Amino acid sequence: MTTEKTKNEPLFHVSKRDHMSHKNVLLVRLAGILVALVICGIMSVILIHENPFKIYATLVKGAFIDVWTLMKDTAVLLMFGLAVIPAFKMKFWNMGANGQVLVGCLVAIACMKFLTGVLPDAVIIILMIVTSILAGIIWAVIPAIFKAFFGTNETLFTLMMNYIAIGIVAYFSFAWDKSGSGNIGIVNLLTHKAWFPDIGNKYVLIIIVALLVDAFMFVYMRYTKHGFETALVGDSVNTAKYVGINVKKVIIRTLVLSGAICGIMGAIFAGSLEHTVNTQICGSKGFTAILVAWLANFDPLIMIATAFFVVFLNTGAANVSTVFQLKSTDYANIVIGIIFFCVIGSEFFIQYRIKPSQRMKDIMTKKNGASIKELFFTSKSRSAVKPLIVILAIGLELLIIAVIATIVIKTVV
Amino acid sequence: MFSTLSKILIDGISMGTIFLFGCVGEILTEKAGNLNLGIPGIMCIGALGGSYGVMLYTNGVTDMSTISGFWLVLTAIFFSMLFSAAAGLIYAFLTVSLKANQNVTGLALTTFGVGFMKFFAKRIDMSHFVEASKYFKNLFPFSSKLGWFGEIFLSHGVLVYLAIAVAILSSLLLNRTRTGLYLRAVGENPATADAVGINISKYKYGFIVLGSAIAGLGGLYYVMDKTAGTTLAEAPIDSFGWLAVALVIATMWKPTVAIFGSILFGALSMLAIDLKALSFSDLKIFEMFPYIITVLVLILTSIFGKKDIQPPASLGQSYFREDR
Amino acid sequence: SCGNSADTFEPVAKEDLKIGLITLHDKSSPYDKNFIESMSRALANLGLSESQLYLYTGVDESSNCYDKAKACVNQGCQIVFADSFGHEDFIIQAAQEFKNVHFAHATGTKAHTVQLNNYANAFAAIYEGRYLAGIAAGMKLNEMIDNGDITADEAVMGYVGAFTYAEVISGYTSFYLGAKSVCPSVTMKVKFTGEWYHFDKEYSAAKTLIDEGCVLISQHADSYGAPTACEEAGVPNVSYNGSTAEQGPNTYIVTSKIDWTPYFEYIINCAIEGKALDYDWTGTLATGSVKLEALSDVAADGTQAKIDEALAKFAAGTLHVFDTSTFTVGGKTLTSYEADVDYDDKYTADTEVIKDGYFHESEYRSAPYFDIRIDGITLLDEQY
Amino acid sequence: MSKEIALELRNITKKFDKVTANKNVNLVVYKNEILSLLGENGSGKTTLMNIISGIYFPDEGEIFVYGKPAVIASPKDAFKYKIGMVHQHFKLVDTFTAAQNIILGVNNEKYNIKLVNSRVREIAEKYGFDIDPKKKVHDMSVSEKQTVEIIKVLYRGADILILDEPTAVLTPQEIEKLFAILKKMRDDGKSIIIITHKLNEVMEISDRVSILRKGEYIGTVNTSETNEKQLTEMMVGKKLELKIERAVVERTKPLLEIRNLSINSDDGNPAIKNISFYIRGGEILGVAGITGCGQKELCEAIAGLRKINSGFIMHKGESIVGLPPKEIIEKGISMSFIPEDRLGMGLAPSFSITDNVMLKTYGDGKSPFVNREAAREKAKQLIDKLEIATPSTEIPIRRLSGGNVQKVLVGREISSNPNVIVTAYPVRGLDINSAYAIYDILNEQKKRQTGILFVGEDLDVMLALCDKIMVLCHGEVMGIVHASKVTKEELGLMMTGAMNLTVEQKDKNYGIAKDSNLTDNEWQNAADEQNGGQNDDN
Ligand SMILES: Nc1ncnc2c1ncn2[C@@H]1O[C@H](COP(=O)(O)OP(=O)(O)OP(=O)(O)O)[C@@H](O)[C@H]1O
Ligand SMILES: Nc1ncnc2c1ncn2[C@@H]1O[C@H](COP(=O)(O)OP(=O)(O)OP(=O)(O)O)[C@@H](O)[C@H]1O
Ligand SMILES: [Mg+2]
Ligand SMILES: [Mg+2]
Repeated sequence: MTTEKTKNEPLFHVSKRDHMSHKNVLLVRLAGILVALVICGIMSVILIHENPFKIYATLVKGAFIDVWTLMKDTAVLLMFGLAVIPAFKMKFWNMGANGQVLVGCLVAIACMKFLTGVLPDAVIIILMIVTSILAGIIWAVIPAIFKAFFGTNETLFTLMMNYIAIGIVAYFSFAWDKSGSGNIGIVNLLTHKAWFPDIGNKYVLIIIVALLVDAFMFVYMRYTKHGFETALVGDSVNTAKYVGINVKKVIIRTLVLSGAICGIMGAIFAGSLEHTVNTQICGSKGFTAILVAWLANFDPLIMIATAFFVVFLNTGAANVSTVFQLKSTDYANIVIGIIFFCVIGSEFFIQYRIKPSQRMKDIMTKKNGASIKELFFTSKSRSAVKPLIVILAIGLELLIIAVIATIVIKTVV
Repeated sequence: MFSTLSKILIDGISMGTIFLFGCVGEILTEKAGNLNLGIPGIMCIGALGGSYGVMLYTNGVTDMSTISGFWLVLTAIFFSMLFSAAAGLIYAFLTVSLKANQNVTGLALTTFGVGFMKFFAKRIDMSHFVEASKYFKNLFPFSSKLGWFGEIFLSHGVLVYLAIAVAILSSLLLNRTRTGLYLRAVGENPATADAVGINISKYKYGFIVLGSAIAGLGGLYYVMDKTAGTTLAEAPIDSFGWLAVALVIATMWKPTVAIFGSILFGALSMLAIDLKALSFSDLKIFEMFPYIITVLVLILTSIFGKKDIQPPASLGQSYFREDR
Repeated sequence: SCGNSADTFEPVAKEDLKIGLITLHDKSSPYDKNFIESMSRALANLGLSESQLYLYTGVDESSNCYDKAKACVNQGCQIVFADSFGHEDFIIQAAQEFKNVHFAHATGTKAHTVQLNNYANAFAAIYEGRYLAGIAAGMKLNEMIDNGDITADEAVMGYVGAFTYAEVISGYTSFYLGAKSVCPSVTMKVKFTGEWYHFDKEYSAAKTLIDEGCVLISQHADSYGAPTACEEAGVPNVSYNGSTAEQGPNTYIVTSKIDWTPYFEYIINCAIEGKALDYDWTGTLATGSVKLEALSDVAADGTQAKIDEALAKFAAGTLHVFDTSTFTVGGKTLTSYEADVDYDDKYTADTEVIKDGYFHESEYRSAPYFDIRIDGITLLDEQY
Repeated sequence: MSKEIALELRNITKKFDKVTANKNVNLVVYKNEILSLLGENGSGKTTLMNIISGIYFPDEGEIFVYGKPAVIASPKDAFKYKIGMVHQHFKLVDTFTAAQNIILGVNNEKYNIKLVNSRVREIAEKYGFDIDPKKKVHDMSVSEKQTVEIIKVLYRGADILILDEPTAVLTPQEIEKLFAILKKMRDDGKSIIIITHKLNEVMEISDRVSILRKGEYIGTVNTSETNEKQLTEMMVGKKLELKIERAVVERTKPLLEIRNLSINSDDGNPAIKNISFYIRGGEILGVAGITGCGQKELCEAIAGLRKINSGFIMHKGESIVGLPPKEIIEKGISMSFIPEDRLGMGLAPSFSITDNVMLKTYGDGKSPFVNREAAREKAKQLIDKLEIATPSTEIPIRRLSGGNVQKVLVGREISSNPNVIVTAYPVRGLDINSAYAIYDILNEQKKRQTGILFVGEDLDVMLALCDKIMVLCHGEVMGIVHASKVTKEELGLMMTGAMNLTVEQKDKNYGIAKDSNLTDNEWQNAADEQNGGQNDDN
């Protein structure tokens, strides 16, 4: 009877963890990255026909070709991430950082383009910053208002706002360009008028600003009343209302903050990094920032590390494609995708505990009439191991179908 | 005037089909409670898969007129679905088995999928694609004899009609069958579905993978039909993918409504070029319309919406039985 | 011959030379493919290895371009070349910073204005190639008229243009003048897409033109949209930048294109010698930079002869594409025109370019500046 | 033994991370019997039942169904053994109809909703349920939902039925009906396990009672051979004073006066219709009524969470209508509403106990920063005083058991020294020990001359604890009576609307305090102002 019971027992028990020490969390994440690196290594070897260590060495070397660029890119991504963090803490899925930065940059460039010579540079610079922040705020607050008052789905609203912002920038690219090429070009290319002053070099400003905003956000989220309210709204809207928090106000206020950070980023793009605006300057940073923020568990301090990690990979992988003549930058996206999959997957082992059951232990030690075969040939549900087996089986099946189909088609045709 | 109108409609249907595949795929996925923001990436992978299928089938063929169009199209569909299903499987594994955050997983999958398509597109031999595309286009050659009706409704390729059929079948599946009922229960309230013995993982896996496979066909359609086999690596399929995601909302999770919604979106994205006498800057305003419409639908449904047109209640949340 | 020699540049040994190439997309875009392949040929011709090339693809028109230029410099490149119009300003920024590295840019307009010793523009007189392609188009129209397919008045060509700036206007006007040189009754309609690469818009624009009665189509845009539409409608097509015979087996006539190999060889040689580049370099038929590919079977009989005739006149210097006697503007012959050649924020016209009875295209700078609307060409999008 | 064993558990152990929810639990259920499962909050009742129904898998132990060993790894397995469970929190799909919910997971017959509709009617007829199979769940009342749950189990032909706190949300009349049905089912050959905290119900319905304490199995007794006192002792492990004392306190002028108040519910129907009452300091005014007759809306309106249609809410003579919740809290009006899921209003599930304790006070002072130190101290005090079982002040509150979560909430509310306490279901689902702790706290507050509005469910408790009881029926006041002068039966009659004192005693000027804070003139002015304000809007 005992055997009957244990025989049908699932092989693993999955349960939620209360807590995992920081050291272990780090270890699990590193393990995830390691798995990803192995997968990427195998893939790279197949594609590039090179020693994987050489590939990784190229990657690391490539990332450090220019340390300032690396730091600048990290700072920029960090700014995007900092803009989404407070909203995400509030469970407001702000996918619209790109759009918010873009409109900010647009108005700052407008100031630069049309006021140069009309006003003193210092005044223009101040105007650029102020208007950019305002524009970023407006762009963030529109979805926030509808979310606050009507519960409009913000994920899609902010997503759409990106494309509307892109449309507006495209509109002005043509409206302001007299040559007909749809390209505003660098404003004040030769005179450098109304450009933000360089502190050392043109990357120092954004790095300092990003660090300041990061520190501010850390304190804001953790120690201020506003941060407390933001987190509370994220955790339970009902409770927030009940303790007298004006939830609408908090939603709007938090998005004002997000929008303001985006606005600052936009002003820096306009005044310090790009000196122009077009539909490409944000790339997919708004989305990458979401991944980065999530990886950091929405902690501004940890996000410095995760942002650096992603930028490092991106730059390094781009170098791999240059050095090994892959003639395509998309290699970087594949590598980053795989690494994200593995790290996202490893999160499971942080959140949940997987214990082998008694039966599993029996199988491993060959006790109680257990045998290895049971791993595969028992009809009963295997709540934990089953998905893995299913995945493997489906993967294998797909592979076999693909191979057979390939052979069949090749012979038939 | 009429010719402009019919051109707008034809453009609407032919552009809309790519959105329709993506949209129906996403609806099925969302009905299982999973918001898959990886759909843009999956559509890219579907495009690559279909191209791979076409390449395999036409590999070494010298005279393209001798091949069987039926099997060519079927092979392409098969591989397109195979690849995108595999991509969907990655998403399903992470979000269902490993209970990962759906937004994050989806975005990562989109990054991956776009890179995957563009990278491997260069390894696809596209030399027979243009000829192969003829088998995808113009399912009813007699359509040109039927005047405006034929031109608007019958001049399209096989995948266009497949998309509409898939949308209708999905609607029937969701509303008329036991499977559909269970699926909706899983998406609405997984704890309830679980407690009555519905295998949550099975449904989630099944419909994420099926939805992905359907969405992938959108990519295939764009490459082999819409652009006649001339575009792969440069195809902006991911941006169509985002429109497909928007369309899900705009059509309020109803596959049959999506048929019309997709035509509207398609028409809007081409309206600027179909209408004459617009400046470039005006043109850009027109291109914002689909997004503005989605925003408006979002706003209006949220203000006036009934319970039945809200997103599935558990959308975006992962399910763990021992959670509470 | 390289430009004014300057001591800022050290001569380099051939083996030590490193070249950075920055492209907007990668090989899957015909435009960038042309550059990448030309560079490979140049390297091979000069006996350099591929490993001396630092290729950055997919570099968008933002400070990313500056960053990549900087990365090239950091890795020891002596030459950095960028291929997209929108890269120019960022390359200029890099040139301002790294004085002893050569920066070169295709299609740009600002080098002779900013006058940096290490920054240069280059283009080719592709209007000559377009003119030749226009002859092939005109001959095809003549054939249709002779066959009775159309009347002389119905000899309307369509043109899908990307943008409304000089490069495109110069291109379609030269194409039109080429056709007109053999088929006097020809007229042309132009539709713009506002994109460099957009299959659906180009396809749709071509279809619109066909619906508007155009019996032959050409384009200045990068996707296969227009050729595909032509093939489906059975309308002859003249291509640009690369053969589209594959996309239009029954309709493709010919294509003109730029071969960048000569320019790349030029800049590599200059770098080896340690000499500065010319501010502007314009490739021509003579330098082998402008090419017309072989005619397809679709081309009308006698086309090749007409083209050879024109080629000979070009070689002799007796034929000028923008000969003011061949076109009118508002019914009048042009005698004077101020073009915007020098760069400034307001794009003010600054240089008289009509002399000796023709418009001197690509002489005062490499990038085209012909932006005149001539009679016989209708823009469908009247806004421009 | 003559009776057949339907279900037997042996040595069941289940751990959640560090918490051992069940430890070596044994349980036997016979055919044709109703077994009550009794235990304090967090003693592991729900966990044990979830193990039987396949939601959880035990770490150790065996299950036997009709004598045969059974492995129940999923709810599906449970159905195979004909075990069905009605969960503490209903498991229904809101957007589905009753029939659609019932057929969920039933695979052994053709999918045909019409057939299901008629079969559901059949079952309903057999046991005396009242149900419309085509009604959507989101339009149903709580008892209707519960009916659906029970039919769902019966539809599958379950022989062993588990009901987890089914009476917590029902009215006395509904409970009576439910019990009648359960008895019928028992006589029909089924085995039933029922969880309830109400001892009178245990005594009434069950044949035997099994008791759990802190996850361990204590024992089983025959209902006929035991009494409430013994059960309580088994449950809590020590003797308990069962009597609730009603403190006699000097009462003050009315603190809260409510006149002609009308409120709408979420769906726009009137929830409260023109009611008037007042609360004095030093008195507990009970509110009795069937669930859903406006209690929630009333509480929310007082707390400023819900708009009112018309009427007055005067606190110490000043109107609080339209004030934001924050200002109402600052006036010393505390509201604690314990919803069915206990976590819904008033607590942030993933916040620590500390952060939850300072939810209402974090904003005090001018500093832009929160003061966690003070809150942590307060949290520690609460944990000591209310015997909250928790490893530390910093763990997320959702990790606590239901009862402990509730103690944090009530404790926090009371520690804010309010002058009016509005509390709804403060002992919902609490074990007796904890419930008494809460009654004591309320009485203490009353002695401090706080005015208390107590929305309750257990009439016995209300009769013992409250000074007066206001009975609501469909949003109308049926009467306001002194608890010492009324009987349970009378209250029941009023709750169902069968008796209406306001009509019988028309002359008594219902709900108007003799010593109002405002003069008649002032009331009149306030009314004019309200009307004037409305006119301005137009
Ligand atoms: N899913 C879970 N994860 C973690 N701990 C849990 C879970 N479910 C229950 N527990 C813990 O197990 C213990 C028993 O909880 P259970 O819900 O079974 O008690 P109960 O007797 O039903 O209490 P109540 O009368 O309050 O409903 C509690 O300490 C609780 O915190
Ligand atoms: N708190 C109350 N809110 C509303 N109406 C009440 C309240 N208390 C008593 N009443 C009503 O007033 C009537 C007065 O009855 P009674 O004199 O017995 O009360 P009371 O004890 O004098 O009240 P009070 O608390 O005003 O002194 C009651 O029958 C009841 O209808
Ligand atoms: Mg000028
Ligand atoms: Mg319980």
